[in-house]
Amino acid sequence: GCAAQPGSDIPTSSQPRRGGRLRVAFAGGGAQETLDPHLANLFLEASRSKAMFDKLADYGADVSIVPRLASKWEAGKGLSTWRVTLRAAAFHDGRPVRAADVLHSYARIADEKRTFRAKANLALIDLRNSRAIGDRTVEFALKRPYAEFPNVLAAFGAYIVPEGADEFSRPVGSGPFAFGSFQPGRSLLLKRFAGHWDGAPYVDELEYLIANEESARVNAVLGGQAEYAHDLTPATARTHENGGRMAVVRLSNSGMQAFAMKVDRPPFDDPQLRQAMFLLADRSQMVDSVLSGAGQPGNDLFGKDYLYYAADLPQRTPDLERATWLIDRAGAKGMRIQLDTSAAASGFIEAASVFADQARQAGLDITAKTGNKDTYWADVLNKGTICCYRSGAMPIETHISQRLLSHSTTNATKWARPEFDALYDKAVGTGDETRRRALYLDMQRTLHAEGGFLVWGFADWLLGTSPRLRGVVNAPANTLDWARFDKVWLG
Amino acid sequence: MNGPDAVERPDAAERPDAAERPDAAERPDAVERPDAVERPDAAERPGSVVRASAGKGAVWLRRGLGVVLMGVPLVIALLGPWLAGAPEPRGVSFAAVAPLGTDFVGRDVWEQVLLGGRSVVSVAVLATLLAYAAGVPLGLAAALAGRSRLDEVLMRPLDLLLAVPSLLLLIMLAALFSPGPAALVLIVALIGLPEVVRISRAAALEAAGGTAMQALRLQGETWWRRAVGYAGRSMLATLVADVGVRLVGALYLVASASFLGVGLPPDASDWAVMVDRNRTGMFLQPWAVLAPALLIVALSVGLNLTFDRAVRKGGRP
Amino acid sequence: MILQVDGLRAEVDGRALVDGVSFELAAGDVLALVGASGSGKTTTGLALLGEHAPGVRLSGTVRLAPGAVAYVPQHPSTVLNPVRRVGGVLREIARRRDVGEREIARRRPDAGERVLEAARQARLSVELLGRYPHQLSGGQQQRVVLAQALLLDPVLIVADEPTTGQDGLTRAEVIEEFRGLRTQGIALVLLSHDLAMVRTLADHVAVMRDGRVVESGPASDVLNAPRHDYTRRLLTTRLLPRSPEAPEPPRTAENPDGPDGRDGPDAPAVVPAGVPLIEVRGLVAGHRRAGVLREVSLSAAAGECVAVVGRSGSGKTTLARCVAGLHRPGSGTITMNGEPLPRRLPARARDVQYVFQDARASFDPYRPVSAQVARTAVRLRGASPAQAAAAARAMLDRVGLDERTTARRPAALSGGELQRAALARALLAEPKVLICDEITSGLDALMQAAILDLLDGLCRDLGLTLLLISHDPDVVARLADRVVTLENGRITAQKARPTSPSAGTTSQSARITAQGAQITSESAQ
Amino acid sequence: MSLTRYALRRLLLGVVQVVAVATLVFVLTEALPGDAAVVLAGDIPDEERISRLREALELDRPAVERWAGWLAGLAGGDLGGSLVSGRPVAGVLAAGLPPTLVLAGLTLLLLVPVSVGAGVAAAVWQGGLLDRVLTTVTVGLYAIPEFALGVVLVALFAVRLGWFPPTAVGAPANLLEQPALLVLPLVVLLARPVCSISRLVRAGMIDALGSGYVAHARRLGLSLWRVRLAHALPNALAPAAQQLARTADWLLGGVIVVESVFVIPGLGTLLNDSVAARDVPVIQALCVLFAATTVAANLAADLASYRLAPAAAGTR
Ligand SMILES: Nc1ncnc2c1ncn2[C@@H]1O[C@H](COP(=O)(O)OP(=O)(O)OP(=O)(O)O)[C@@H](O)[C@H]1O
Ligand SMILES: Nc1ncnc2c1ncn2[C@@H]1O[C@H](COP(=O)(O)OP(=O)(O)OP(=O)(O)O)[C@@H](O)[C@H]1O
Ligand SMILES: [Mg+2]
Ligand SMILES: [Mg+2]
Repeated sequence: GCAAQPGSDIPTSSQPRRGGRLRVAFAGGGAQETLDPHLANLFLEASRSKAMFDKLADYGADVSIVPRLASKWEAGKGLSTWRVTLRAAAFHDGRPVRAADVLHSYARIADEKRTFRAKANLALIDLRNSRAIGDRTVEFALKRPYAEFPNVLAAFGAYIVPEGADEFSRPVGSGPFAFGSFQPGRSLLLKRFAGHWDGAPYVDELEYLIANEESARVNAVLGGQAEYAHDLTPATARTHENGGRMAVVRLSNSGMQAFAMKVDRPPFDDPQLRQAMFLLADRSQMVDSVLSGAGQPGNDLFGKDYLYYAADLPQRTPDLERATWLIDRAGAKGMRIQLDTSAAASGFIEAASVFADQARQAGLDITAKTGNKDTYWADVLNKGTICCYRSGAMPIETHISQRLLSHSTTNATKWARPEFDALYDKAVGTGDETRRRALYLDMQRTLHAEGGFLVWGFADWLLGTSPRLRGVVNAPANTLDWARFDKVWLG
Repeated sequence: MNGPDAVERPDAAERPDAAERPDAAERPDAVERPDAVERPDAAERPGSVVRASAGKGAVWLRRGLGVVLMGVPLVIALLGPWLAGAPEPRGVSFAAVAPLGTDFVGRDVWEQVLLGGRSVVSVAVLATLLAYAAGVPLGLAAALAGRSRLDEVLMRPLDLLLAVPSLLLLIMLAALFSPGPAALVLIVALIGLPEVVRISRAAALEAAGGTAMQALRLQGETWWRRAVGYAGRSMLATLVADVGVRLVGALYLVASASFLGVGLPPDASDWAVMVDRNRTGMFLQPWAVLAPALLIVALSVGLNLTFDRAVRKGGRP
Repeated sequence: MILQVDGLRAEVDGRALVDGVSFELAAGDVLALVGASGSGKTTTGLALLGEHAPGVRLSGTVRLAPGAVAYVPQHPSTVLNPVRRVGGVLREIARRRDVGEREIARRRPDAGERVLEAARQARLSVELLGRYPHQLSGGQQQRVVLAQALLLDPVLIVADEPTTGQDGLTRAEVIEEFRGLRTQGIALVLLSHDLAMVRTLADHVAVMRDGRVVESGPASDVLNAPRHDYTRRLLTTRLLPRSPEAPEPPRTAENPDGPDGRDGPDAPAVVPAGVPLIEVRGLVAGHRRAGVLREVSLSAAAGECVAVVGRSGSGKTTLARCVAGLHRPGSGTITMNGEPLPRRLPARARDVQYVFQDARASFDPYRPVSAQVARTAVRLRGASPAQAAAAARAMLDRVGLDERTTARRPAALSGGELQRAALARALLAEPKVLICDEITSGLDALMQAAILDLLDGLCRDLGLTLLLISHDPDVVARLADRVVTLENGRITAQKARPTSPSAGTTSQSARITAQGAQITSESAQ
Repeated sequence: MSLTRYALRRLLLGVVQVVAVATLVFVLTEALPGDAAVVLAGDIPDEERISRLREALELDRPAVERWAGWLAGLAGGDLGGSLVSGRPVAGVLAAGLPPTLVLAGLTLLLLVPVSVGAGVAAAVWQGGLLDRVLTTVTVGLYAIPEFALGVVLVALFAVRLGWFPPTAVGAPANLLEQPALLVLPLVVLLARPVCSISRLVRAGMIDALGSGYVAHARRLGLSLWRVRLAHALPNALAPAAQQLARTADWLLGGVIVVESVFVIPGLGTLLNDSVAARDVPVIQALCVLFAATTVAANLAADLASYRLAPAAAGTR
């Protein structure tokens, strides 16, 4: 369900109109960027890939899986083979999308020698034993039983490219827009693809403009140079919200904001101290100060409002007294703790600053250390004790498998428990939906009680759109309807 | 200006020290006037007496302007931390509450303003002083060396420093140095050093090539006295003009350095850091940017006006 | 009437520098202001243009006829723009747009030609026009300033010591040019110590002393029948040639052996009167590629005074600067007592001191003169600051400068006063060799005599070796034991003992030293 | 030694300097924490992934070997390929150069008359109202960070009044085709250098105006402004010329703030991006370019200094 909720004073009832060139402004990767959809990493690249290519499935607004190129999928016996049926669709050059294209695309992503982002998601597929059954059906063999296979089809960057494609200076895909022209670091011009299976876009042309500076994106919309500005700060949103020259769209629940404590080393190997941290955090103040109010408080769990989210667990509220008592018991009173932060994501520096203040009131001496923003993620993965952390939208299952299992490769909290791993294996090994839900709830209960993530909030993702632009819907970043331009129109 | 007829110049009244300036550039036109030039006795003209008393108030105001502009920020910087009181709980960021609203992390801007002057003044001033303390002698040495090998030995390595993009240098230093005010002062001074050397070298060249310099050498005068006492004195006006401006450059370098993780923490109470960090809310809650920016502007304008005055008072031979 | 001055007064802090000066000047008239060094001539001259030094207050009336007033300042180097080639400035003056009626009346042909004409009048050779001021010799700079004045087509020229840097021949030619100007109806105010020039040029003479005109009137009256005592003393003072029976140079520790006839292959023809204390051999020096000195050899014994004469631009100053260590020669040796002089300046400066031709430029404009003078004693003689100050006071006193004058910055001293201060500064180093580059050009006859007596005394009593550079044959005759003539960078003649050609006469031609009279191309190249 | 020979020697030294800078930068980037592989890995810094990336980018070869290879390539005019996009570095540079050249060129063109004019005016009427106003305005502008100035100007003149386009997004590759685009960036670029240079000109001018040669030039009947501009000014310019060279250097290095506020993808943005991506070949090539301009600017400034102080040029 994608509730259409465009910016404040735009009437939602207006009829879609054909035509025009839609210009959208994103922060970009500079002159070095490429159009290879499998290399997509930045929001800009994700949105461009989505415009030119399709995945087999994608995330809905609650991060459940919605079919795209795949019209349906069904598990074989034992959940270790999956049969996926493709719908009738065509690439921009007229060739139909076939099972061979799917296999080629997945093989390319999973290539041992390469490092595409979705590679980890696809690792479960035994491609050698997977095969095409006719042009429109693919049978995937998995390395072990896996109930959440549709998550793989929707993985970030798992786009379908034509068989043999390995060079993307003039990309050909099956998405709603076809390649027009490209100036690296400046702009990408796309043209409406009339033959798109999901209905052709309303606009004739789509131009991606690159403006790294937020103020420039906003000014481009205000000055009529663009119709859509991606990623605004809350302060900017508040500035222009009521000005009438730009509509602000809030994509709620787009980003988890957290502190990641490493549970395998002092001081946070002590559950009491983690508990104290959970209790001393004043989440609503964080949301107010750091997100300028553009978000909701978190409850130390990933994926608020997503499928399988444990919404029933009690919301934590600050309890300084108990936090202080716990800190005392943990023998950490007055302890100096270094909180790693950097400009790697917006809000990190502010979050560290505000949190350090709150911790001080409970008797902890937290100092923020600003690290290099470019290598931040690698730096904090194994080093330090507590760091700022954020995550975009993904299924809760993916979050767990990538970050919270003993063998997870990006386990920033060093959460490694055999009994937790077992729960996970059970969950993805059962085809029974209710049982799976119960298992996820169990896992989340453990994490809520003593996990390493202090999830203090969920940030809204903020967009600025020109009043002319209609049809922009509220969907968390990285989901299907976010930054999707085939269903919007210029009024 | 003080030809006998100069007392009639209207602007002379506004310049208390004008009577001592041999502003000869404007002088001789009087002689060329086609009609006979009458040069009346200046001492007997009542105008000169009236002028002195009438100009007094204006003169005081003008003298005061620079000092006031400079004084307010300095006083806030010095006394602010005592006036600030205990930190108040944070509010919503960029809220327009009294007196100056809140900043990007919901702190009270007025309190931040009170707290934020000390580091600005001390770090920027120290760094600038350090850059000058090292740069001016180097520049003088290079100038006095003429186009000799010493000049190359001094200047070419500094060219290297100039040629490395400062962004790279900053990131690099950020990675190497542990954050701290001392490191910050060093870094900012280091980045400013080559320019100081080049400018002081250029300013000293003329004095260095002059006869007086040779006379001083013939007197066995020490390098220090020749360079600093004579060449340094003759380029004082240039240096003062430069330092007045360079200080501000140092200030904002501190701010960008803090953003990259060098020196001050990125949420430090520091005017320059405040300007830099609160810019996202510039139109929402302008005071968070305006207040510290105005203080910095006042400080540098006041500094420049006062320096101008001091140099003018110091006079020329 | 071109100029009418009435009750001119200049004062500093209530002290009068010039007081009650009044005179009138008609077209084509020449008024000479003569008087003691520091008597207020320059101050008066500047006041005619409505100018004054900083801190000075002017009062009184100056009335001027329409037309340009040209000014030839006493110190040319301070008025030449260091970054402009001299020819460029001359052309600029010739082209200037605010042309008076006089110019329109006779439309001048062409700026370039006018520049050439002015340069010719000022005896400035054309090659020099492409140079920067610092690339010119003292005399050449002076002629540039003169050419500038002549280009102006003025009604009045105020010329402050216009010929001090010129050799006899050029001086005579310049005086001749001034005479020519008179016939064009240009009035001239001449501020000068050069009584011979005054005699040939002036219609009226005013004698100044301590800021007041003590006597004035037609030139013939004042010069031939002076009424005031001071004028009389000024006119009667004669520089007496050094007595023929020169004393044996004193045997100092440095040359105990006396003469030993060490004539090298290129030894001068005239044997110096004693063992050479300082010896220059085969000196070659120049600026960039242009050679100035070619194989100059020269020597001087202790206590001896060797005069170096020659035309302006012949390389005298360059030679002196080489000896002093301020200019690196291309080749050649300079030895003292057979030892090469130390290359490093402070060590060398203890033995060899140089008094700059341009006294004003050689002082730091920011510090009081007395303080600068005293530093020599501190640095080179190791005196304590207090001792140095006392020594400086004593030395300044000997050259006739009182404490009040020298407590001021250089800009507030007159040209002659600075020249004396510069001499005092060099003498404080108690050097073995003193090089004097035109040090008496700005002094009145009385003061000149006193200074030369002082130097003579130092030579005789302390064995000071003097290298004297001067265009004034009287000065040379007064002091020199030997005269060396420099021409185009070569030594062309040496004479054992000059006779004063000017003794008793004032004729111009006689004042040209015989040795320097060849009319050759200016440029040293 | 003549100035020509001096310049030649400096140019030769310059080549050495450029290579030295490139080496230094190589060492610096090597010493920077993290390499292109780590940066490319982004927020999924899986160790295996990083080592694969490293292999793919040939970062596993020893640094010295890569350095030698790069230098050999440079000697042959080959700048290599970008680590991130694989495109030839020369092409990447060529795309970033024109906007930077346009901005820098126009800024310098305007900067000289404006700053010299302001400096001269302030000196001529020293201590007067104009002087104070000029001091206050220029120093005040200087004390406002470029970013704030840029954003305020855009908000006022582009968004509110609509006189100029707010950014250059979607502009033609050749910025000169749309001059209105350049107005605000130029104003922002000029604000600071005008201050620093005009202050230096003013200080030098005040000294020069008080000198004997200026007084004498007036006596010689040259017009007031001619004396100020042709006689006093050249003597006042030496320090300003140095500062001008620094400014030129700064401008040619690309000005990140202005480029990002107005979305002009020039060399500054390119450097910023490639440092962020640890794209060593691009960084190296940029630094060679910057070092060359720095050496050239310094040489020009030094020659100007000697021309403006001929007496000093003559010594030794
Ligand atoms: N600014 C000043 N302040 C105080 N005294 C001054 C100042 N300028 C000049 N004097 C003094 O005024 C006197 C006259 O100076 P002036 O230059 O007119 O002398 P002069 O006759 O030209 O001497 P000379 O022949 O040595 O050049 C000197 O004693 C000098 O020291
Ligand atoms: N820096 C320089 N560069 C080039 N030529 C120079 C330089 N300085 C002096 N000259 C030239 O060298 C020659 C000798 O100059 P020098 O100053 O030694 O002459 P001088 O004999 O002292 O003359 P004067 O009697 O006029 O002072 C002159 O022709 C002069 O023009
Ligand atoms: Mg005089
Ligand atoms: Mg000479």
